[in-house]
Amino acid sequence: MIKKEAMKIISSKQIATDTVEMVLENEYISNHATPGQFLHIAITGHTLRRPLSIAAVDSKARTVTILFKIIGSGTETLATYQVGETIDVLGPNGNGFPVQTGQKPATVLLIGGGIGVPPIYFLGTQLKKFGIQVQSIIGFQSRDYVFYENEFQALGETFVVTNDGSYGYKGFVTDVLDKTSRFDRYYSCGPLPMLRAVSDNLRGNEGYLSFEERMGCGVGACYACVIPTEDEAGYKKICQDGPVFRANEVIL
Amino acid sequence: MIKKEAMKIISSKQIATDTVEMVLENEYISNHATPGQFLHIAITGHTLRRPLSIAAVDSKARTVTILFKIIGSGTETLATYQVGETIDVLGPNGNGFPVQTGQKPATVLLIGGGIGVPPIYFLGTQLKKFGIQVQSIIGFQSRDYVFYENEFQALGETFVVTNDGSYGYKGFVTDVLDKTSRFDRYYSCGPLPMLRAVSDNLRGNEGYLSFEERMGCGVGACYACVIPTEDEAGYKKICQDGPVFRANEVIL
Amino acid sequence: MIDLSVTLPGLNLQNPIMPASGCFGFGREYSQFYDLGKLGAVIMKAATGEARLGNKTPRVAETASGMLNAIGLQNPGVEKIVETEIPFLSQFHIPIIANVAGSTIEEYEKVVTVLNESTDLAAIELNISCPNVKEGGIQFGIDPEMAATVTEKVKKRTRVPVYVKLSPNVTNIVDMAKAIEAAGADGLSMINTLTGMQIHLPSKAPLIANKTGGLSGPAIKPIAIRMIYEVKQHVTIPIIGMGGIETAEDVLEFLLAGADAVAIGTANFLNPFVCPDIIEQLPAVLKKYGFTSVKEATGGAHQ
Amino acid sequence: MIDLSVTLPGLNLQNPIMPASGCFGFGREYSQFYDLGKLGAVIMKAATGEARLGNKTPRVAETASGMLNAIGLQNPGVEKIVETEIPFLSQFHIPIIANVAGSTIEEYEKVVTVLNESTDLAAIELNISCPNVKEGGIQFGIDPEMAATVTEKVKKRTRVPVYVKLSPNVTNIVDMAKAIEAAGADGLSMINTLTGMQIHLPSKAPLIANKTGGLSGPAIKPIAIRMIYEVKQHVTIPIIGMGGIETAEDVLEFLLAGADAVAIGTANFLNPFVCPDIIEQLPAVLKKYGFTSVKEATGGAHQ
Ligand SMILES: Cc1cc2nc3c(=O)[nH]c(=O)nc-3n(C[C@H](O)[C@H](O)[C@H](O)COP(=O)(O)OP(=O)(O)OC[C@H]3O[C@@H](n4cnc5c(N)ncnc54)[C@H](O)[C@@H]3O)c2cc1C
Ligand SMILES: Cc1cc2nc3c(=O)[nH]c(=O)nc-3n(C[C@H](O)[C@H](O)[C@H](O)COP(=O)(O)OP(=O)(O)OC[C@H]3O[C@@H](n4cnc5c(N)ncnc54)[C@H](O)[C@@H]3O)c2cc1C
Ligand SMILES: Cc1cc2nc3c(=O)[nH]c(=O)nc-3n(C[C@H](O)[C@H](O)[C@H](O)COP(=O)(O)O)c2cc1C
Ligand SMILES: Cc1cc2nc3c(=O)[nH]c(=O)nc-3n(C[C@H](O)[C@H](O)[C@H](O)COP(=O)(O)O)c2cc1C
Ligand code: FES
Ligand code: FES
Repeated sequence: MIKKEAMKIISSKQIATDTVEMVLENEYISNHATPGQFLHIAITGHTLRRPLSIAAVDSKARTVTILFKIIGSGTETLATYQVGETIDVLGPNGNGFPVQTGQKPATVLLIGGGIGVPPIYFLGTQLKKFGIQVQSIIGFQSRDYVFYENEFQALGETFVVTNDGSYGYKGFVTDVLDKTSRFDRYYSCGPLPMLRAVSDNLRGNEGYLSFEERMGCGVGACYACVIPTEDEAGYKKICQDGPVFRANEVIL
Repeated sequence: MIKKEAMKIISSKQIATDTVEMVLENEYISNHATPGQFLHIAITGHTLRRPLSIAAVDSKARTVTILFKIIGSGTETLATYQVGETIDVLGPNGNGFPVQTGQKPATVLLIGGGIGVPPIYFLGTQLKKFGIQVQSIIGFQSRDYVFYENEFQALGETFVVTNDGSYGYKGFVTDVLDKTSRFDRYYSCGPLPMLRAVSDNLRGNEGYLSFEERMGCGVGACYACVIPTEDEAGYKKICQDGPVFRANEVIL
Repeated sequence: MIDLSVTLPGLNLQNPIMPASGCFGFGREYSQFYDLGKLGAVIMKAATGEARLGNKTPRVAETASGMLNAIGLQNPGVEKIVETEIPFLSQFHIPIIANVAGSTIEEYEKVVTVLNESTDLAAIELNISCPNVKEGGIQFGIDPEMAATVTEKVKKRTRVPVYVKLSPNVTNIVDMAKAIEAAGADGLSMINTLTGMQIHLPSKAPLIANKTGGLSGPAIKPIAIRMIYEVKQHVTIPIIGMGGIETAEDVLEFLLAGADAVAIGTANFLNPFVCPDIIEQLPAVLKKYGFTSVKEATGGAHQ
Repeated sequence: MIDLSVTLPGLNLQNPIMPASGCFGFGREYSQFYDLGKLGAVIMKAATGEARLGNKTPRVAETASGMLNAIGLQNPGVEKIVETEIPFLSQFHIPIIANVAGSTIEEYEKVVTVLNESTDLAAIELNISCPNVKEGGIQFGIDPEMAATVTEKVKKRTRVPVYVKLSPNVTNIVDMAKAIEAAGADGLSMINTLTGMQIHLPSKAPLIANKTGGLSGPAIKPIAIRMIYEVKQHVTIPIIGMGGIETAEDVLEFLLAGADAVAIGTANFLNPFVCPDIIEQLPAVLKKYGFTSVKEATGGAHQ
């Protein structure tokens, strides 16, 4: 259930160019969040909240980690918040990546692009706990934007890709798909063009994609964040029905 | 000359109910401010600056003191600013109380009401330096709002008045006029009804009044803050021509 | 004791606070946060004759103290609303108001006819800001004659009182209000959103897929207050006021301008508890400014 | 090198940035802060036939991301402006634009006739948002025919190009723009303020002495952008855009929507250096989004 909670900032640090990792303390959310869910964060001076994925939880320390890229005025302001301040958050929102759905996979492929990397990291840590074998592809603009490489290596084999080749493999995440070993299922999060390319390339595989869309309410009431679906319902809401959908459920 | 300056908050403390005293560091303004002038202060989240009088300067320490009452969202936010932060200020604005104009007075009466007290305190300290004898009437709503009593006592005889009689004399500042000794000139700042009563009661005396009006630019460009005058010009601008006017120059 | 109750045609309100149409869906999502039984009433998302998919995304953009939206009337259609949404809301025992939209007069008539099947509906809010497809896309809401016609036709078909929701995108809001009052409306609801646009710099194109969107939120409050103040001087039917309300002080400002009750839209997105929070704070605010009831405050700025 | 220059009828602008009428007086105050010679041009405070005292105070109020003003055209009268203000401004060698207001067509004619005496005037901005006293207070700016008439009459009397300033308080801004273009205007200036109101809770009355005031500032930017975008599709004369500009990014947004140059009003109050600051930042912003000149960006959102 989504609650409106105050989360205390435990740490906030820049971990790559324009990329901030923030650890937030809150018992309820750290106990209830699952991978792929997001927080809907109020930011001073802004009419709308900002959706940010949950990148990790530590239920013992009762903390939740978020990772965000500074791309506009909201994330810019959020980056100025100091340790000790509290932020007003709705969460956990949405439906995350299904892990127990259907036949439990033995091996999975994680594919994250840019700021789509955080939620699949959280997912990877969960999968590993369930004894599922994980391999990952993470893509970034360039060397200065790379983060969490070691964290992913700790989960399993990891391919780092940069668009300009300044670090790891050069190109797009789809360019290294042929380097991966067989997998039962894939999970992906990143910009829409990347998700399109991934689902095209991996057609026929069972896959789950996490989408982004501009949101109003973030809880399913305003119909701002819809995505066309294959069934007769026509549209699903990313904030409530998603942000994760089966690769063949929605129209890309 | 008005400049746009960054002022660093050196201290900020509540000195009476809803009343905050803030000491700000800035060399230019501490060197140029005269009593009756004001700062035009930018406050996060607000389209318009807030005019606040200068209550004291210490040109050695390069500090300027302001005193404000929390009455709305701007002053509320200003009160939350922390020591060490800087605020964006235009100043010093306006024309202050004339001290050297005409024949130098031997004795003056200062009359301040509520949040009109700060500028006449600054004036009092200046007058004292010039060897002018000062007596003061300062009025407040009630006991909890009284501030700077000792500071005024240090300048000369002081009458404290509260509207409800919870401290000092009961009533309005005009109710204790008969207790004052003879004076050559008076200076007053406070709410408009008080200024009206003061100038009515002291008709025939040389007096200077400091006015408040809602401001746009605060520098004389927008014509928001006018006050009707006795001469053919019709209107004067409080922010530029004032805030101080001769008692018989403007129409109350 | 401060009396928050307000009685309007068809609406016995325990307090003057209701969520605005389109910002609260059909109440399901916000019912997770609090008991909707606390509300004065609830205004549902627009209902049209058939299910509509609405516009392409992006459908919303943030602006200074406001937002743009172009949802495009996505809704499951009036029949589904009568079948599943009104029954859901009726459990809260507060007046339910249906927001009715359409592209032709016939569609408006159809929607209200289907709504007659529900015994749990308290009133209709007639959304005349939709483009009229027959008249080449001109909105019913910007022409006094067209607005009067649709009001009359709808009044003839419905059992419940009709509050016509005014568009602020007009030269003369008073003419609109007078024409609608003369056409038999039981009340007015004002204001709907102002048409706006944001250009997305990286793509050098309007950000909202529909190009234009409706501006709402605190940015438009001064316009809402002005229009309500003006209209109040020329009509006698009650006004449900809205546009940028975020606090109990804002509610009082609307009441003083002439609103009998208010609706809260955009502010729900930032604070899902905004309606119950305001209901809780309103008595203290009324008291602070010397009022003992909501009724007493209505129109208080017209002396 | 990014080319900031823009050439419009009567205006050879070194950059597209000018302070908006009424927010910059006659430049004297802001000339303390910086060299006005940096500006693209300057638009003076409204000039009327005789000196005017304007409205009672309070004349301004703050709103969410905006402000209301009802100054009421206080100005020393056109003769004094020609005698003392234009000569003061001419020392900065930038185009000077006079904002012309009036309550009757005759007054407009008088003002522009007197302005002809000045050889230092580059253009006129015709402020048609003033109430027309002869027509019972209806504004010239809300009726296409009246707007066209005043435009024609003024065009006949003046030597310099005329930019007509549109009021946004209309149902159909395109009709206004087309009528004014047809009447011979050399350009448009848009938008003026939206009519709004704020109720002062302690006094239970409108805060602004004039009751209503004009809403300006970032709050109205989405409305300005929408109107410019719409008008740009229907006229060929140039547009000076304004309404809520605070940053160089905002300027680019106006250019993309269809403005050829821009004016900055309310933002001067918060930051007296806003115009030179934006002039300095504009090249980098244009470059960031792939433009090499201002001209190239104009209308860029219309593909
Ligand atoms: C479910 C979900 C999860 C997300 N998780 C992350 C994350 O973990 N880390 C991260 O850095 N970013 C994430 N994003 C994107 C993030 O929400 C935007 O980058 C952020 O809202 C931008 O805000 P801004 O004020 O800085 O930018 P601005 O461009 O100034 O924002 C203006 C408006 O557009 C919205 N907006 C802009 N870009 C996006 C976008 N890509 N998606 C949705 N709304 C957008 C903003 O929320 C705001 O309402 C996520 C988005 C969604 C929908
Ligand atoms: C020359 C001058 C000197 C002043 N000196 C002091 C001082 O030393 N200490 C002090 O506490 N107050 C002083 N004031 C009053 C002070 O400016 C207001 O109390 C303050 O602006 C209120 O801001 P707010 O956001 O809290 O209130 P709000 O009511 O939320 O403000 C809304 C708007 O109204 C304006 N406003 C509200 N009240 C006043 C007022 N009385 N005068 C002018 N503008 C107002 C605000 O500036 C703002 O633009 C002075 C005013 C002037 C004109
Ligand atoms: C996302 C969104 C959707 C809306 N949908 C509708 C609608 O379906 N019908 C309607 O009459 N008004 C609709 N509105 C307008 C609101 O009901 C309200 O009139 C307007 O937003 C002003 O109020 P606010 O500033 O409190 O949001 C919508 C507004 C928003 C923000
Ligand atoms: C205090 C003030 C005074 C104004 N006076 C005039 C005026 O005399 N003539 C005019 O055409 N517009 C006047 N305007 C409107 C501005 O020129 C401008 O069109 C409007 O404020 C929108 O721009 P902004 O949001 O940048 O302020 C005035 C605006 C303000 C805020
Ligand atoms: S953001 Fe409101 S429905 Fe998803
Ligand atoms: S506030 Fe602008 S002239 Fe005084």
